Amino acid sequence: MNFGTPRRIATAAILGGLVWMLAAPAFAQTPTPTPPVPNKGDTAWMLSATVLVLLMTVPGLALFYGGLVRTKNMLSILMQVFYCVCIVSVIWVLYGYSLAFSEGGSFNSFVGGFSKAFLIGITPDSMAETFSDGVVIPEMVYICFQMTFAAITPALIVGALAERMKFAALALFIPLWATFVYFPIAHMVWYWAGPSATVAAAKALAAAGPEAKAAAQAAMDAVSANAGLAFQWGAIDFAGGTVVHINSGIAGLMGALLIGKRVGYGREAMPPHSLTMTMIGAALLWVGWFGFNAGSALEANGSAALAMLNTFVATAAAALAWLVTENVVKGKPSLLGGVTGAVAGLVAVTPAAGFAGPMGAIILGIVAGVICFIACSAVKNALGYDDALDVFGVHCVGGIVGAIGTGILVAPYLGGTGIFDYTTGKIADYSMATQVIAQIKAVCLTLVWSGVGSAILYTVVRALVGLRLGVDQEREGLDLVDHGERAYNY
Amino acid sequence: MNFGTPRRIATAAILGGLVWMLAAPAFAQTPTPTPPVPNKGDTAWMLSATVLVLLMTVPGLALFYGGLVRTKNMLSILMQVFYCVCIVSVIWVLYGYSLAFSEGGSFNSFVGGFSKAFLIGITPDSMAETFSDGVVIPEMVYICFQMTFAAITPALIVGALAERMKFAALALFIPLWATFVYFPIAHMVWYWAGPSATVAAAKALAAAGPEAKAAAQAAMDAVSANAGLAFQWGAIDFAGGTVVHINSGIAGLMGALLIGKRVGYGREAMPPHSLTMTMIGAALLWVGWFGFNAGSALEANGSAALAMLNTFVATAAAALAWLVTENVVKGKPSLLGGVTGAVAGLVAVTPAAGFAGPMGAIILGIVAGVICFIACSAVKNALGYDDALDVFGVHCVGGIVGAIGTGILVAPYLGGTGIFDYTTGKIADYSMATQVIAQIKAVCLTLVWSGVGSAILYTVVRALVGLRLGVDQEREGLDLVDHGERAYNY
Amino acid sequence: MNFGTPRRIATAAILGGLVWMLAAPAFAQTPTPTPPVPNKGDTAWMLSATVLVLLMTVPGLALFYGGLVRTKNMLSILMQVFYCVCIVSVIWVLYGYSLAFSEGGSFNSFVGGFSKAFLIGITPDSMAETFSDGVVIPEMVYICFQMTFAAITPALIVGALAERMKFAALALFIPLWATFVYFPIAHMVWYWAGPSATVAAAKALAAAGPEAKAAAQAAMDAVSANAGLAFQWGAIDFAGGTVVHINSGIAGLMGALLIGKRVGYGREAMPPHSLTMTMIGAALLWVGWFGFNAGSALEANGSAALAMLNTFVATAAAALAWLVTENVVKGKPSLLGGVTGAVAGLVAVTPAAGFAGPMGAIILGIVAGVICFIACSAVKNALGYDDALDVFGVHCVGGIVGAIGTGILVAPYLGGTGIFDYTTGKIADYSMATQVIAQIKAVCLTLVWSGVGSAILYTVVRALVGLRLGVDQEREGLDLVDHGERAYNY
Amino acid sequence: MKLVTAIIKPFKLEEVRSALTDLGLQGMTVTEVKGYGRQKGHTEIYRGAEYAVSFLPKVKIEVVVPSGSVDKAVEAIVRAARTGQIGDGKIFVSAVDQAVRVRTGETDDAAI
Amino acid sequence: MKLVTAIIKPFKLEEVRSALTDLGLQGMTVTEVKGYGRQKGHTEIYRGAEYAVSFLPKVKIEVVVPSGSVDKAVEAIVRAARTGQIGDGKIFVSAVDQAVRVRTGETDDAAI
Amino acid sequence: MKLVTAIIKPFKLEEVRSALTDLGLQGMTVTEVKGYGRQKGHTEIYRGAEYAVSFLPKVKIEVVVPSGSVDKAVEAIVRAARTGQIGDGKIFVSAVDQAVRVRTGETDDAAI
Ligand SMILES: Nc1ncnc2c1ncn2[C@@H]1O[C@H](COP(=O)(O)OP(=O)(O)O)[C@@H](O)[C@H]1O
Ligand SMILES: Nc1ncnc2c1ncn2[C@@H]1O[C@H](COP(=O)(O)OP(=O)(O)O)[C@@H](O)[C@H]1O
Ligand SMILES: Nc1ncnc2c1ncn2[C@@H]1O[C@H](COP(=O)(O)OP(=O)(O)O)[C@@H](O)[C@H]1O
Repeated sequence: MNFGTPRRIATAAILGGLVWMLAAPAFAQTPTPTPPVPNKGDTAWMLSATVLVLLMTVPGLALFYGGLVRTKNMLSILMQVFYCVCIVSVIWVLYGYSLAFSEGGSFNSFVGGFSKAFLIGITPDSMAETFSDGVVIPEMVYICFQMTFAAITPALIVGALAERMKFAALALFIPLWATFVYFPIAHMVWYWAGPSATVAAAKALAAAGPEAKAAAQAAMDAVSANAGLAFQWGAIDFAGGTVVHINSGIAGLMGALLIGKRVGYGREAMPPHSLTMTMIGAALLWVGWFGFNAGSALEANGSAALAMLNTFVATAAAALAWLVTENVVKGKPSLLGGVTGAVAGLVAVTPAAGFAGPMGAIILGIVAGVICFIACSAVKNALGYDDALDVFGVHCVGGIVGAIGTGILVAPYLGGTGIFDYTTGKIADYSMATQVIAQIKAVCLTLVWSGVGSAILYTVVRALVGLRLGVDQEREGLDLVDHGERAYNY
Repeated sequence: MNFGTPRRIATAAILGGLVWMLAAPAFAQTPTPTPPVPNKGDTAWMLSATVLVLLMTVPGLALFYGGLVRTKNMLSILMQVFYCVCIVSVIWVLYGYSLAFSEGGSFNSFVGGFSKAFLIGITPDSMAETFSDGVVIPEMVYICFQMTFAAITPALIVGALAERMKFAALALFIPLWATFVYFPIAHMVWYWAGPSATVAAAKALAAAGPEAKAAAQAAMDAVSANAGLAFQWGAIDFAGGTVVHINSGIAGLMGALLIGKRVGYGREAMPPHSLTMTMIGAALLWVGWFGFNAGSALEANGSAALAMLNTFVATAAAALAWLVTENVVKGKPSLLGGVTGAVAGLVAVTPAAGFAGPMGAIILGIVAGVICFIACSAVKNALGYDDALDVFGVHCVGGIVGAIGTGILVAPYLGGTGIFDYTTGKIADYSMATQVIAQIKAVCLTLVWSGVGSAILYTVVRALVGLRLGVDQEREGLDLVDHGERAYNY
Repeated sequence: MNFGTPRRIATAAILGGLVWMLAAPAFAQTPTPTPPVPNKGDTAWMLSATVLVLLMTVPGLALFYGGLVRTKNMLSILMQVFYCVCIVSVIWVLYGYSLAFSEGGSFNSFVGGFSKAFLIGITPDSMAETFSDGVVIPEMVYICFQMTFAAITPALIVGALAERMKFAALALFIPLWATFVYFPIAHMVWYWAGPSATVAAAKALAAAGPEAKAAAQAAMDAVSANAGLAFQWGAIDFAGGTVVHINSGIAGLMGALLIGKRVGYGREAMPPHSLTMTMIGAALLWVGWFGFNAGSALEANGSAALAMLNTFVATAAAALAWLVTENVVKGKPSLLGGVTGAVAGLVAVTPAAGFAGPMGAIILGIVAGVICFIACSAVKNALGYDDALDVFGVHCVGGIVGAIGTGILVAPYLGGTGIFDYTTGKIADYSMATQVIAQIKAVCLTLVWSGVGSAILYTVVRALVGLRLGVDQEREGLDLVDHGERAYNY
Repeated sequence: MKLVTAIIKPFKLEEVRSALTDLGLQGMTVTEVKGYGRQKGHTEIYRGAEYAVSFLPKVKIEVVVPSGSVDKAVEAIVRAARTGQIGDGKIFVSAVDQAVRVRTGETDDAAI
Repeated sequence: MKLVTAIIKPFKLEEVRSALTDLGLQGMTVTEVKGYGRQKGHTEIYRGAEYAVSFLPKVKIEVVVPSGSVDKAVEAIVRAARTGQIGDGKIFVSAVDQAVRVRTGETDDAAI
Repeated sequence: MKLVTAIIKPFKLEEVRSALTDLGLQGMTVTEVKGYGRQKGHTEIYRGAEYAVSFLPKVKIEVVVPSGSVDKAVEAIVRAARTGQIGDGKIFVSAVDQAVRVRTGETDDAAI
């Protein structure tokens, strides 16, 4: 579950230590805790889940996008998505993981620090906490799992700039965006002190005698404050509705607006060159998304099972909803519509996967299917921007539907799981108003940070290397001009 | 192992309760049993296995079929398979799971009830039994795993009706077929009271003093009787030879006969538009089938390992057998032949996966490869029906070979595992005659129920919306007429 | 981890027995050891890993290669790769596993024996050791996992002979090559007595009183000597740099030289018919390679996590390195370059996956990317052989870079894990010179055995059925001539 | 010699081919083309975008015949290709000055 | 009647088509072709191998018109297809002896 | 001017192209076509179904040349395209009334 993430061992050590010291008198008999051992079942699942998320990106996303462009730009899409995975994987281990998931000192509300740069001090025996007190997985698995999230998010943006952004520009933009937009957002939404520190502090507080109360309270507050901004607001995001989808979706829209329309847009027909590839991609996205959502439970447990179930039914419901709407509005249900609806459902259920009940997930899927359909047809045509592959209409809009819907569907009386309170050790009381507001705040934070940040970065890149090729070159196609290859020689 | 399925908790509770009550005197000292905790290794494997079965269907089956049709109908196939997954997933959680895997009261031999409709009462903490007494997995994982079986089975039928059944007809037929054919068959073959109730009842019976004997016997009988018809007959089907393959195969044949031949069939050449896609699909079927077969062990244990091993070698042997036969008969071994043989082997080993030994699996594969080759060439051409993608020749025929072969190869003296008897706690004595007859009965039950049921449903659908498009529309292709898209725009 | 492999139970039994007998006096009190129970988490991961390696081969490798040939030869590639998987899987269970992983008596340094032919005596309850003393997995899972390695290795050779070797020749060559080249090499590099026998013998030796010293030492030596040649030399190969990549790469080069150039090579343009397929294949190779490398840990532990992390970053770094080099040399970064670099990185990190640290893996990837680029362009063009799909340039060269690099990067002071010494129970002292020499010896052993062996087998096959078709037939394409099919009918 | 060019509906190719071979015309060259004419096209919809496609798949058959056989060739094609619906296609006849068989160098009527 | 054959840049097809229909020419046949000429091609690189590709994608439009309308047809095509850069293409005019509409059997001007 | 149309075996395209450019003919248009003729086709088998394929892949080269260069053009093509086996193909020559270069509007010989 990613409404928090394994804490930095160090941090916890300090806080934990403090806590124990204070708590000592309260429970003299307690044996000193032995370091937790990972359950190989959890490790096994997380290894598989990580592989599934890579499958989502390459070949999944690459094909989903690639099939939608014209033949002459096919390779440019495959290349751009593939490049995102490569460059982000490398910077992730160099400093990305550290910026996202280490404590950031005075900037801790916004971004992490460099204490884990180059994965210093992390060995195969290092452990990362899950969301259960005392349950851990090898930190390297967690690093890999989160790496795949960092890789797919910028790759999603590619769709909005498709068929016109030159490779040199993208090659520069992606690492900048990951550094200044993705890592901070991930930190703001997912970074926290972790269960054991929280539980320990709470226990200590409860046990503290009058003289220790104040100190224990201080420790408790220190632990609670050791989290990203959105996390502190109480916003929940199981697998990345804000961090991944709203984040990339708004960045894509900004790009589409700043880079301008494709040559011939609106005048020439630009049908997808291979809906077969798009369908393969969509199917692999669905398949891989189970690693994305169910893997976000970080354990092979009931929460993962719920996330998997929701990821099945919300997606199916969204696809059906799109098909029905399309059939009513356009007269025919299309495969492209069906798979686009499925992706919209996947996006919407991402933040809700481990929080909503299956019936709630079905509702969420239906709503997302219909709203995204409108966003990709009526709205887009009305506003006239050229978001080539509907990154905004599907990921940003779908992500917002999901983020807010999660705040509603988590309600226990709506079949949701409610939110676990580590300080009390049970499901917290739920107030829809409070939760929905927290969700909206997180959405706005992401929209603003990513929207503004991306706009700045596009401008910088344009200044440095320019964003587009010449008109004739764009006509000839990015495959030949940027890469000197052709996708097909039948 | 699916020759039975996790029992409905409720049922077991009742029976179990009864049993304990009766048994009480017999073993006063026994501590009250604590609810079993799932092993995360089992959960991890079942999560992965579930994902693999979805991979089999989309994109696997969709591509295997899609590559075999003409370009103008490619999207219609992809759409129909994709639609099957979506619609069945939704009705599965609404009432399908309940109809298949809950107790059906007076209809219990044929179909389940509605006690689990909308997954009422199922939480992330609900557990489902495996085939080992006291071993459980989260019920939601089991629901997802079985959901994928329910989704792929109707999708298999699509191949028989390819290139001519209109989407509206299919959209109506599939949910009807799942409801009236699949759910009941699944219940008849796989539903049972589960290991713990069985073992407990047996223990009680053994322990019961003279005065309690009769009551204990009654309880034992109640438990044994709490199963689907074919299960009561003693038929075994590890992963769905009858439920999935014979079931869909005969439904496909019925459809091919009732809907008639494709326009131009026999006169115009109808070569596969992309054997590359067919090969990708076949490979993904093989890959995903490990989730299907090895996952059917419901645990990460030796039985799953055996199922995986058999699924490797039977498939390889069947592919080689087809290639050799084809080479002898037609003079050339073809890729399409090889992958079709592989699928035939996969189908045949499905019911045998956890029962036969590896050498037995090789024999089974060879037999299936040869017989299905004959069914798809000589037999089909002789009878002249237009089973477009050989659903009958591969799945029904292969399924029958497998179902009967399982009854033979399970024999311990043939390297098989034999059949575990929960009442005695050891491998039961094996009689080939008895077992093969039980298998044949299950095959016939499936052929009749599905054959007749499907015929009725096709007729109903024809009456309501018709089954086909006009000749000119069929010539233009289902992609444009039904969906308003084209698969390729090179 | 495959720098050794689960020992043959029998062998260990004998040695173990001997050891206990001798050791008896030393620790009279020791309770008799209970047979180890597999951890379901390990089993779950190994089941998934096995499936991933099949995914690498079909469709992965088949598409990676297939996309690179001309349309008229597409199916021949798909068929040849598919055939490799089928034929090798079958002979693997018949005698391959036994030749690779059983004790070979007097030939034990070079090849195993037939004691496990037909998998005699192996049941779902048979266990195979991992690399941790006392940790086991079901032997059938181990058989499946290693089967996938045996299947993909010969399939790699196909690329060097692409577009000209006739199917009949390949159909004969592959089983011969697996038998006389692969099985022995696998035995020489990976076969050993296993941890428990080693540890027991060491303990016994330590505990032995003066009178028992000599006998205990003899037992210890017997255990150490019970291993393949390269293993005895101390060469390490985590997942198959020598066994899989150098082995197939040199066999490919030999084939390319002996079979000659394609008709029209150098005169006619032979562009890849579908880089889209090549990209899909490369992506699936990457995805599946996690099963290959992380699965080679044989457990769901920190070593698997490290292998996964390295397999991510080395690959990404190699792809980037190739793109940069290509951009400098040719003026444009190409998708084909990027994915080829990724494969080169995967090859190079294979032997190092569980030994190098992540930063070391990045360096290794960069080096492999640059060197393989040179091998596939400058070197190849200079020498003028027609290694159609660069099997030598990528797999053999990349494998050598990896094998030697592993000897360096395993150094603890370079962030490597060092090498565990089972006799002392801790990381052994490391000498770079010693280790690198051991690595080079293993490389040479593989180059010679495979190079010479393959050359002989090609000659035999040519004598028996010939290697090529006629010029006109080759022009028409292998798909039509060998298989009577065409890949596409758009 | 004359070049007879026929633009017909794709699924009629086989029938036209056999009609021509029945006349003893042993050779022809076929090209996949797209046709625009009275026959109305269709609309394709991809998410928000709709395209009216006015070009329809057709097959072009080119057969060079001795001047004498033009009429029966045209007749045969018309008979075989006709469905009576819009879009059946056209036949055009034009002059060919010279023909050569590459293999033998034979020319004109001997070449076809 | 005359056959006007135009070889143009692919992205100009739509403009040329409408220019022709504006003249009341209701039919044409289009073929995807590869062109070789003054316009230089490009180089493709696949690992070690480099290929100079001299054939460029072009579209061939064939329209049969009454002799009277040849000039305005040619003119219309030139106007619509011109970009002023090398590779704009060619137009060739040749004679057609006879035309037949398959569906009706109508001939010559009535057929087109 | 004349239009020289050659239907040849695909792998001969490159040789024919250079033979023509050696004559100073700087332009040509190429189309992938399917040919039917004396050269026998092959049989394809897909599971139960067998198809006799009589159409073989060929390449059509169209080059418009000044009337004077027809003969050497034909000769050059024959020399380059001949393998001596059935299926080498045909060359047809027909008249072209008019040629226009779209870019410049130049006409006739100046246009080609
Ligand atoms: N003037 C023309 N020149 C060249 N081809 C034409 C012409 N008119 C029609 N065609 C071809 O003939 C095909 C059929 O013509 P169309 O007008 O659609 O129906 P019909 O042949 O019944 O009149 C068109 O698709 C086009 O390929
Ligand atoms: N002599 C010719 N015969 C047939 N087609 C030609 C001839 N010359 C040129 N073409 C076609 O015209 C296209 C454009 O010609 P090109 O010389 O490249 O530019 P331009 O038309 O501006 O002179 C070529 O790609 C080719 O398809
Ligand atoms: N009468 C014809 N009209 C148009 N094209 C023809 C004609 N005869 C042959 N062709 C073309 O020439 C090709 C070669 O002819 P074929 O008879 O096979 O061999 P050859 O050229 O050696 O006689 C055929 O595939 C076809 O494309």
